[in-house]
Amino acid sequence: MRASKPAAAREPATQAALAIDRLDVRYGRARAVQQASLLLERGTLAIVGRNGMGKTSLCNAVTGMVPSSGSIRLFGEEIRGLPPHRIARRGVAYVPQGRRVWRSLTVDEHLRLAHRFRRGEWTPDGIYELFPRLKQRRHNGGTQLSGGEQQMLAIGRALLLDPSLLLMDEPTEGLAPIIVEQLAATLRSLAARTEMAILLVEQNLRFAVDVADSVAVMVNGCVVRTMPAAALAADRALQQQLMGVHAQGVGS
Amino acid sequence: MDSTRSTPAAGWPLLALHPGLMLAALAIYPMLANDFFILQIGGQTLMLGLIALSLMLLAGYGGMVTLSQMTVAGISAYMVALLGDSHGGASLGWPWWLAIPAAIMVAVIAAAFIGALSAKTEGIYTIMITLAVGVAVFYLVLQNRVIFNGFQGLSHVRPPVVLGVDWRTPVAFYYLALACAVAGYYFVWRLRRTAFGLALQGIRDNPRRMSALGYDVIRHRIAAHAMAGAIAGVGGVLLAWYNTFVSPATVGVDAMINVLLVAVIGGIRHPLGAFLGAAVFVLLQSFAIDLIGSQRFRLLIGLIFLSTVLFSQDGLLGLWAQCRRWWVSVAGRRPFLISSSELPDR
Amino acid sequence: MKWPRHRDRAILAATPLVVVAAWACHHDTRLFVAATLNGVTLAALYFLVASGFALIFGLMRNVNLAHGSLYLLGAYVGYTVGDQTGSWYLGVVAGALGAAVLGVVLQVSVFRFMPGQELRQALVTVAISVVLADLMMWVWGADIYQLDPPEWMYGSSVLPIVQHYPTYRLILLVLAVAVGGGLWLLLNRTRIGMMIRAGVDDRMMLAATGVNMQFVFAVTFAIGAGLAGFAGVIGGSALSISPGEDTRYLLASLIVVVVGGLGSVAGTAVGALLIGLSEQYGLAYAPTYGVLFTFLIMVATLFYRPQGIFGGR
Amino acid sequence: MDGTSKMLRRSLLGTAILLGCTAAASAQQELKVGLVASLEGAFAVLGQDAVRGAELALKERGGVAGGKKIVFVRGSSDASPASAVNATRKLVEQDKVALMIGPLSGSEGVAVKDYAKTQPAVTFIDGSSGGQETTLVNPSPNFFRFNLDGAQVMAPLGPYAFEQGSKRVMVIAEDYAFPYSQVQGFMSGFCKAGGKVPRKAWIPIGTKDFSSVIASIPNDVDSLLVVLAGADAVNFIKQYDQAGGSKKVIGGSVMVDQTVLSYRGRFRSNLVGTLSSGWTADALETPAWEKFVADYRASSKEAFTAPSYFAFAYYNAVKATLNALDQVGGDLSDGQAKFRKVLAATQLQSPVGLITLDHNRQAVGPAFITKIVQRPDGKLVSSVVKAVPKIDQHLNMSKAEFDKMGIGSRDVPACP
Repeated sequence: MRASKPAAAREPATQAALAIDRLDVRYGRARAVQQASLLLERGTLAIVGRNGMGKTSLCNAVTGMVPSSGSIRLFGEEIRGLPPHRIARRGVAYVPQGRRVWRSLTVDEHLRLAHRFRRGEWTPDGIYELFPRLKQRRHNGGTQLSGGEQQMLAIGRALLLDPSLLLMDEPTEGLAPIIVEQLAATLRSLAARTEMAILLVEQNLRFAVDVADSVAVMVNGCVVRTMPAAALAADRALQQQLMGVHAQGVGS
Repeated sequence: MDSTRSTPAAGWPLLALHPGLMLAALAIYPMLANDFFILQIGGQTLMLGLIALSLMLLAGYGGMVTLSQMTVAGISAYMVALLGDSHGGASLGWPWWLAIPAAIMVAVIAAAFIGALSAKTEGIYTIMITLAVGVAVFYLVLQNRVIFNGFQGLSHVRPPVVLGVDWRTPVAFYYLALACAVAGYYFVWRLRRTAFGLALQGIRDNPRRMSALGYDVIRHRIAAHAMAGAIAGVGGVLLAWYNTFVSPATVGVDAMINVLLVAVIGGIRHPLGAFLGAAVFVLLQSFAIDLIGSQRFRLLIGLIFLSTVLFSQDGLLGLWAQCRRWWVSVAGRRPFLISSSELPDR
Repeated sequence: MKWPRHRDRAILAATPLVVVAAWACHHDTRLFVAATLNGVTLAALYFLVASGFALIFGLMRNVNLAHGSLYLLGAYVGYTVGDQTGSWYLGVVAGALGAAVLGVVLQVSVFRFMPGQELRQALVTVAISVVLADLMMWVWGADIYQLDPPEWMYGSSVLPIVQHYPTYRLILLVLAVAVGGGLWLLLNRTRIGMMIRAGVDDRMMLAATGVNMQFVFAVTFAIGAGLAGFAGVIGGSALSISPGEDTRYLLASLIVVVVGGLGSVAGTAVGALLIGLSEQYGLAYAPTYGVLFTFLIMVATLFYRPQGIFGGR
Repeated sequence: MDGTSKMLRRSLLGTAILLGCTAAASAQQELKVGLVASLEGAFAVLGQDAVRGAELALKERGGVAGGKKIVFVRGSSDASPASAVNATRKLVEQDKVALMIGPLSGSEGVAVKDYAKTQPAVTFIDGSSGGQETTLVNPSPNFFRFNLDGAQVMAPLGPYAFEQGSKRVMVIAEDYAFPYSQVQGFMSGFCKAGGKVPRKAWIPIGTKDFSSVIASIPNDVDSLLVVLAGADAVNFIKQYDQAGGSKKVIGGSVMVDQTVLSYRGRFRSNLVGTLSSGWTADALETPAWEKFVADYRASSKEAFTAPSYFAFAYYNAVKATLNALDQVGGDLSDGQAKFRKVLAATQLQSPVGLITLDHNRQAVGPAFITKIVQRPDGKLVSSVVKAVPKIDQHLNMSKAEFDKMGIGSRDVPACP
């Protein structure tokens, strides 16, 4: 399966928002990501795959949290090897799996802390406008929030970096269906409203297809194919073959 | 680390010694050395190495870096003085064949108790709790006069005359210590491949997984403490005989840290490291005053310890292994006279 | 809900203590009040030293076993500067600065290269403490130094019941409260404090939000080490400065933060109070074995509540 | 040549080189004398002064005694008995010294004396350790001590303090053998004179904060007997001063030593008038003492205002040793028998007066009741109140009477 790499990734376009080429991530002797290549020109790209396929490791490599080898280019500039804060200051914002809000900071403090390094169109007030719920809870600690509120906070924190690339790792995990719907709407409107490219790691295929323009499939640390989201949505056999999922299949 | 850049020496691999040859060298050593080198350097190295070996077992196999191994040894030393003959405290005057095993038993129980106290903790917490236990024991023997004779401690602790041999004469003491050291070494070395040893190393690497696999992590740790306690206990008996007394300074903070210095300088992945570290420590302690004229022994040993921790992955043995790898890669040949068993396990 | 069981246990433990305290108070009120005051003021000194230790541990998971050396270095530098300039205040500033600079140097030149290797860091700090102890002995010898605080702090104040009480010890208490308050303000009301708290919770996310963690680490180390140096000068003026004090205050800090809960400022205060009081009650009522109390408290705490009284998981 | 035999040869060669290095290469006219003092740890400052004293005694003779050039080989302890024995053992067995001088502190002395029994060929001369039992219990025939023990020096003080109006005294002392002896020396005469000691506070070693001990001082005592040394003494006096304490302080011998007195700080003024008793006094106005002090101060830039007890004791030990060497013409043959006989019969004219040895080779000599005074130049020194020319190890009691009291401890003697 490893052979079918997207041809475009081999010669990355300089203006692509994110171009990953032959990326390796190792933990000791174990290889979490193997020779993964990926291209995100603009818009929203979803990476789908089962647990343990290296999706989170890929995110960690892009944000600089784990060492990697290969190449990661952001609008043509190499960012692999930079420390995480430098990558963040270049406009890569991260909404991690499990939200990872700071438990001893209030909502307001989260936003003030993030709104420091890249001042663009987003301000804390703008975030409160986007998520009115957060404004009500602005003096609450990070862990006093519900899952959905934490997700809003994590997104708000990321947006305040005025990102040119937003990385989201499993944003729907543990959220109620109604909240997932709202989240999808929010992401779609964000993508439409801003120049920002979004890389979305998701196990929930329906959500991924719903939000993303195209979908990349990751198996055993390797990106095996990329296709338009609509193509995956239409092909249930492929869904089952690639993902081995039944319950979460689109249209189930 | 400059040594890795020196020109390759033809005799380099010879630095690796065959176990049999090493044992032979240790056995004929008293014929070549004077009393001072036999007792204070040789005997003390083996004795201190034995106590450091108990730390190596815990830290190297079990991942538990404790500071209380000197405390366990000290408890055994106090016990052999109290149960057997000594001056100053409430000694019971038991015969040696009863006093010695009983002293070691008490040390094992104490070690198991410390193990039970610290088994739930990990890493740095283990260091802290064992430090606290050790200092508590120090203050106990310091403050109690009726039994432990306070600051003065117990004196006239002498090994028995058995088989017509006075075991405190330098040569006899050396061979006694050597026998204990070899036994301890062999035990620890063999332990690595036993079911228990493997489980212990598994717990070191991933306690959660071992627990999920059905291993009782706490019990394994306590058992390791008990085994290490037996080794340290034997070392403690030798320590009491070597000094012919035991006092609170024997179990003080400096002494506790010294064991850690010895084990880490030598390398905690292989039982050889404990004795190597002890040899370096004892030689430096004895000759620092001649070497650097002044009294900067602590500075010297501290710097050696610091560079060991900073630059070597595993003490002198680790450095040796690094150099050997370098030599192999540069000279492109396998060193001879080395059995894989004696290299640091990594 | 485990609370009722805890409460029962707490009451069970507290009852004999209250009875003993009541007896002690009745037996010799002056002694009891004086010992309590002594315990509280000693706790103030312990809090000053241990708060820096707790701060550094909380953010960096670095058990800085050279913390006592920073205390002693601050004391020596403070003494030397105070002696040369004749100003105690300058000595305090110099001691705090000296320790802070050393702390930053250690962080930037050593600890930066071993992130996440807690045990190795602990070993390195043991080595550093051994080396520093001997270096300081080299420079300052084994003499006993003592700083004299300004005239108005010396002497005794008149308090009810205990009559005369050393003014300086009361100042110690004020200083500890001020430092505690200052730390609270720093952590809760400043941007760097916000970063430190965020870093304690999740430092990778802080970095991913664009914060240079090495900078935050260096600042934290500077504050923590500076507090140790500050405490060194303050403690060196209350008691004396001599070799061996490094180990004493390292042990005190360790016990205080382990009992109180690693990395929590409030826990550090409680731990310091517990240890200071037990030490002084021990000295007043059970001099022979009183010195064991603190260690028994620590062992018991670690056994029943390894995360400390205030420690969360 | 195969690897094994090559290696064997190398290791044998290495061993030979090692042994070659360790073999003593002594010149004909040199005599090596071991000198152990505490040069590490908390006692280092005292150990350094001890070495000054020893070197002064050697310098006075131009470094020669008994026709031989005397060379000191130094050893250092950290004041723990184990390190003292290790240092001594190295000097005896490795450096092959013929005579040993040292160690510095009480528990070291006991341990070194026990070691001395295993080395009958070497003569041991105590440095400054003042433990009572060193020469009283199981003495070693090759161990000599030219300084009084801790109880001896304090013996004259008890009755004197009682005469001066101290009727009820509280003891504040560190919790180990040396302070026990000091307290015993004081109390033996004090209790006999009718004094009372209602309370003894034995302070754990290492205590720095004495405030709760100070708070526990009963109102009905009129004086404190304080036996603390070095940093602890400084801390205690300062804290007592700050707590507004006003009772008379009687000091142990090490309490009013120059190591404490030369310390600068405000509390100094409180020390003025403190009674004590010791081996010597700074302001002893005899020509011999004044010459000794002058020589001492000229010997080193780091020297104290007046020699500490440790410098004085080491000086005496070395001086007695060199005297004896001169008398036997450097003859150490026959297991040093002749030398030891002369040494045991020594009539040492020390800077403070005549010191002789008893049958246990323990010093019998003078002690001085002293009082701290401030000199015009602001320095604090101990001045002589009363000299007692001769005190033996039974505190000038009969052996039976002394044995009835026993060796000093927490509870011995007692007169509440």
